[in-house]
Amino acid sequence: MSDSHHLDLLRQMLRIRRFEERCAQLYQAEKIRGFLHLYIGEEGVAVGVIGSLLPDDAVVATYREHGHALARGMDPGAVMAEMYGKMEGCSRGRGGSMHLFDASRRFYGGNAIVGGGLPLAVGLALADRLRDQPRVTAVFFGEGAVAEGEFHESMNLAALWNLPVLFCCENNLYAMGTALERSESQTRLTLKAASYEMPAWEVDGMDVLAVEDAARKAIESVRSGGGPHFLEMRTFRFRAHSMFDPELYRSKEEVEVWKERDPIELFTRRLITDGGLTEDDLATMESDVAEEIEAAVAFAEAGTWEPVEELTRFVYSEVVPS
Amino acid sequence: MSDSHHLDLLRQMLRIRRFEERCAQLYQAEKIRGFLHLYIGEEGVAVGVIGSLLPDDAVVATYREHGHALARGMDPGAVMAEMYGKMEGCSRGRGGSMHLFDASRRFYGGNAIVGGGLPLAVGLALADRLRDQPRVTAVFFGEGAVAEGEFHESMNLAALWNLPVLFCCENNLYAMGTALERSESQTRLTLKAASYEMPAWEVDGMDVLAVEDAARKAIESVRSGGGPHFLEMRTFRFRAHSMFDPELYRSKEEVEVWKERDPIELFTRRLITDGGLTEDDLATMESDVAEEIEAAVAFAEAGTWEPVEELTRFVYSEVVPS
Amino acid sequence: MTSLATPTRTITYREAMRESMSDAMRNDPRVFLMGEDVGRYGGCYAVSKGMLEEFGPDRVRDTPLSEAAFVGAGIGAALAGLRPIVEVMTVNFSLLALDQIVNTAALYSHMSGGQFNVPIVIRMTTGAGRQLGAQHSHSLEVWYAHVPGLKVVTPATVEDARWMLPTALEDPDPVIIFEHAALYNSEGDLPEQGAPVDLDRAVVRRPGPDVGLITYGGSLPKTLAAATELAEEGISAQVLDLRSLRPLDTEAILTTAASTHRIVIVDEGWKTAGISAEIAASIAEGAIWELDAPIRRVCSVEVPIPYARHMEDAALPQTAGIVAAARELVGR
Amino acid sequence: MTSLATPTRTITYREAMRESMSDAMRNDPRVFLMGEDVGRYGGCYAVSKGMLEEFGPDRVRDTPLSEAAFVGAGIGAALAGLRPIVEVMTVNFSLLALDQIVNTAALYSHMSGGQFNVPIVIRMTTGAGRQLGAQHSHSLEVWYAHVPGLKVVTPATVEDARWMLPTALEDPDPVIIFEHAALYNSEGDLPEQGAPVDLDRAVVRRPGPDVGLITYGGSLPKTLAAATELAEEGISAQVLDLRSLRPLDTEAILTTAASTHRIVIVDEGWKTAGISAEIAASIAEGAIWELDAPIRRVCSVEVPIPYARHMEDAALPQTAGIVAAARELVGR
Ligand SMILES: Cc1ncc(C[n+]2csc(CCOP(=O)(O)OP(=O)(O)O)c2C)c(N)n1
Ligand SMILES: Cc1ncc(C[n+]2csc(CCOP(=O)(O)OP(=O)(O)O)c2C)c(N)n1
Ligand SMILES: [Mg+2]
Ligand SMILES: [Mg+2]
Repeated sequence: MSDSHHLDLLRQMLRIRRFEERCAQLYQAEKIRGFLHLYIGEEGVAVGVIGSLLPDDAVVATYREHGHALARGMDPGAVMAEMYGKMEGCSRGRGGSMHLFDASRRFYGGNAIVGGGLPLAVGLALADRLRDQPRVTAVFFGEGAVAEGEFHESMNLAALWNLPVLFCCENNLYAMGTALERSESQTRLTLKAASYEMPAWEVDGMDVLAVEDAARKAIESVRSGGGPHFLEMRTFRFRAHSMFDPELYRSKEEVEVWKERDPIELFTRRLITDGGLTEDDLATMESDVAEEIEAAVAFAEAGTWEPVEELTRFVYSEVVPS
Repeated sequence: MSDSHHLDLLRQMLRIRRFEERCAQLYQAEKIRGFLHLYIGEEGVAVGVIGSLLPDDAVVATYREHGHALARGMDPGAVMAEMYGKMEGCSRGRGGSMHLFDASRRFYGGNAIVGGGLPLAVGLALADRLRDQPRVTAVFFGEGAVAEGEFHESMNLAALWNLPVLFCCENNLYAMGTALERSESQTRLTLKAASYEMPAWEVDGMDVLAVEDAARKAIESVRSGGGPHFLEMRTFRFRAHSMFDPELYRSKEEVEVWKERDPIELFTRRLITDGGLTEDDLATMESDVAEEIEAAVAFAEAGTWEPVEELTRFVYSEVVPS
Repeated sequence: MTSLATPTRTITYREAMRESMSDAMRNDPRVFLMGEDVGRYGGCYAVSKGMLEEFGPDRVRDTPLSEAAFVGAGIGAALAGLRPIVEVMTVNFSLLALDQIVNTAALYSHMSGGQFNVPIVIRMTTGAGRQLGAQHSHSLEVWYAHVPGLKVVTPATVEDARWMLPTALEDPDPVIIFEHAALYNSEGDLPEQGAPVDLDRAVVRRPGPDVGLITYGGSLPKTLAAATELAEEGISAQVLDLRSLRPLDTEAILTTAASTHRIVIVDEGWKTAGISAEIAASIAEGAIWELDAPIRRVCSVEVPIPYARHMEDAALPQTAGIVAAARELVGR
Repeated sequence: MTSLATPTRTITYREAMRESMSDAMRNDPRVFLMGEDVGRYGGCYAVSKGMLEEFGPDRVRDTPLSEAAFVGAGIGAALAGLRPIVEVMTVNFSLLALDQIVNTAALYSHMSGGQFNVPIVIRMTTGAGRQLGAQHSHSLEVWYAHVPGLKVVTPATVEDARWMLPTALEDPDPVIIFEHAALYNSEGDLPEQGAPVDLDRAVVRRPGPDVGLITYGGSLPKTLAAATELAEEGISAQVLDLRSLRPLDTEAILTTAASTHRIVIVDEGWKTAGISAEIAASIAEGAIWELDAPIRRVCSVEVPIPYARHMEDAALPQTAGIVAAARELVGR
């Protein structure tokens, strides 16, 4: 793997991190409202997986999806404008943080129902299967979703029909305040996949290269007809569940221990040690990213409010596709 | 195990068989209406499991539950009257074949939603757990239910909370016309249980002694705090799914092969060979059973129709329990 | 010596539905059918019988018992450009798929600012009357009719059974088709040369100035029978078949109210907060001064539907009850 | 020198609800609370904060994300004689538990000929107004209000938040409590000596002869604000708080209609086939000749609720819209 590719991975993670740090500020400033779920600490997962997809593949994500949207190449300005509720937002301001969409990149959202995106992903893959298109659908979900019936039904359907789905479980150990061991009787999640005869690997989600490596192998297998695969990415969210969460359910120490495995810091140190990155490079990267984000904020600020008269548009489609 | 116990097992199976054969006739005669799902071929399962429960244990069954009701000691007259729609029926004629109930025997029905009884069973067991009552809840369901989300959520909850539930999967290989291999990507159903860290055994459902043996061990473990257990009973329904099913999806040969493993014939032959049963005993047993069933039919025939004025009773409870 | 009358043929509702699906699948490779036992079993109500043989297991796709997942998969396939017909065996089991239908199918277009649309058709059997007991006898059309983003139709004639589906498949948005189980065996004459019909207009099935009977779906035959009985007594009833519950054809409802001044609404759903309430409300909003009598609703009694025949009959709307309500309104 | 006025204290809706639950759990060992994040997290809306510490994890039971199973487990525990309070985080997720609520809880008593009863209380947050987007802003109370076997209440005041629950727990049948998210922070005065209140009667929150405003739950504050505005213009509006959606207090509705002759119904649910329709229908059936003007409904616009503040505001009923509708009816 080339150095430039490594730098790109780092840049992607950094963009997400800085973007979300800015989101948190903007939430305090009441520019962003509603629920805001930060991905900080988990960036390696979205970057490693989504970077390994082809442009024509599909992505289905959750309400914690800023990282996925950016990794998929969505314009940070359009994403930020969405969170501002502006018409220039990627969902016209109607979705907000939890409902980012981009049809042109086959980014199917942004789903605020835990587990709700999984059946959808199965259907996208079914369509590819029926049309013999060698495309992959990557669906992201938290470990909390594993307790939902929709997860199991979807796993079975995908495996039974040998559909090209990549199930990406982001195991950050908590579902809101519920720790995995209070949510699953068997916490080795790959065993769930095994019970559907689906190949499943445990991956260090704090190591972007490990994620990328696993994702590439899995995606290749999925694409070439190997059926669905399941990746359990072990990671951690450094911040609260949402902006309303007082984090009563875990200790500061637990968070601190995980922060020592910050995917961005780890990877930065590694690149510096390996000589692929200098402190100067990093500074440049940071300032590039900062610039991009400020541009996104400026874009959102300059955005306009959708006229109220348009409220009833798009409840039903305006154009009948042929 | 005593001879008399063996004879009793045989008698229980025979009662169910003859009862249902009579039901089929009464359906043709339009005395029974609605859906009628026969258990013929699967009697060893209900008899082996339910015979191993204590009176204070609970049973939750499906729409294919005549066998379970009879095995639980419900009066065949009340069951038959129910299918006639008479007020003397075990559910006052309101339930019909799919909704047999008996509070006095903790028989919680009769549920026509595939998988619908499973959460209920978890709740019954939770109540026992919270009150420290050493009771067991046995819940029956077909292998088709294993694809339902409610199955998985219930398995996880029971295992996570270590609840006294015995999960009894009646794997008769078909869910209506859908064969197991077209319903599950992984047909070894005990692996589902394993993915919840729940002990699970495969049992020959055509051998009532094997069922009984497994049930006793499992029930003992469940009752003594060993948490939920899962039994996969391999069996076969000899008749159509319901009275409307033309059985397009399987061959006569397949059914014939399974009929050679008829649990009643197998067990009869075994008892005769072992000397525990003579042809005469059998004839007496048959005529006792026939008499009991004719009495049940006569009871149903003599039953009365609930007055239409009572239609709105019991939508809400009539007595406020303290 | 050609006949001037349009040539017709007699066909059952079930056959009409099957022909409609098969035809759509022959004409459009994007169309496929998916649901529990639609294939090898031939469909729980034998609607899709024989279709597996013609179209193969990829396009007549048996699913496991997983209502949420296969309905959701239909939504995904529709998003990806296919035209799935998803059969949920009955409305009773659709409760397990409601999350997908409401939170995904109905919302995706609006929530994404119009980027996506979900051209799915979901068919389900509805209704009571066959002694199937409380869990198998729901009529929950009204729940779906409440939800923006969905369209809800209730074919009650063989013509609608035959010709609503192609329109539904052309529709870019989710369409729910409710088929009342009691209609499958009903027969009717179908013109040899049919064409797709609209999904949003009510139709007067029988004209008459004395009283308006507004209904849909499985209650249409009972309501027409009531009109026939009323005619024998000299009361000429108008029968309006709603056909679509979302959108509701409010204009047609108001026209019936304005032309008959007396309205009986017949609906197998429970009365409280049923679709009958919406019909009454539209009239109370839009044509209240036209009424010469209070609105009457003939609905199911508010009980879970019992098994015993006589009790079930008593729970459901029946012709006699419709006749009595109409008679009362016209003061006889 | 004792005061004759009943001593009161100021309390939030959230605190009232919490006090109510804690009190019930102290008084009755059969009562327990179960749901997602009710324990360690303290409740998604902080309603149960601190309760885990007092009652321990057995009685303040965190559940996995398994709405169908834990609601069904609550039903089972109720059948077995306990008194579970099951919290479904929001009505949006209750779609995943509907099968259990409708096909089990609501039917078991009738279907078993009265052998069983299900004394469960299910609480859920409902409503929009916090920019949570389409999937988190439903108001589906009407669906539940349609189902025989259920009771549905909508506490809108701190008193009802405090005192409806004990009555619900005494009730032998399933009771659904809808708590509008916008109410949790609202404050009110609670008499020091309170007592359980009924679950089935509407209450006139403000008397007035000129126009009747009928509402419930989260729309009550907006409606009272509208009445205040109207009073400034010399229009004296009566505000009826339904409190219970099943049973509906039809008598009170008809009394309001008969005493004001002009009715505006305010409901955050979508208009078509909403609970507003049932209220209008009852009036059209029972008090039509009392009306001096057509019934007006002020409901949510029939769109998925959008995120952007101005669009969400435009989608929901607002005080200005209520005032305008009332004004129009009285001809100003
Ligand atoms: C069906 C459903 N139930 C409950 C919620 C409320 N909720 C939102 S996020 C969340 C936790 C999900 O945890 P997990 O799946 O692990 O994802 P994470 O937030 O950790 O990324 C819960 C309970 C929801 N959105 N949907
Ligand atoms: C949720 C739900 N979906 C579909 C049905 C229709 N249905 C009734 S029985 C059945 C097959 C169930 O098969 P299985 O669980 O294996 O039990 P078996 O009938 O073989 O005993 C189906 C599909 C139903 N009753 N409930
Ligand atoms: Mg998590
Ligand atoms: Mg089976």
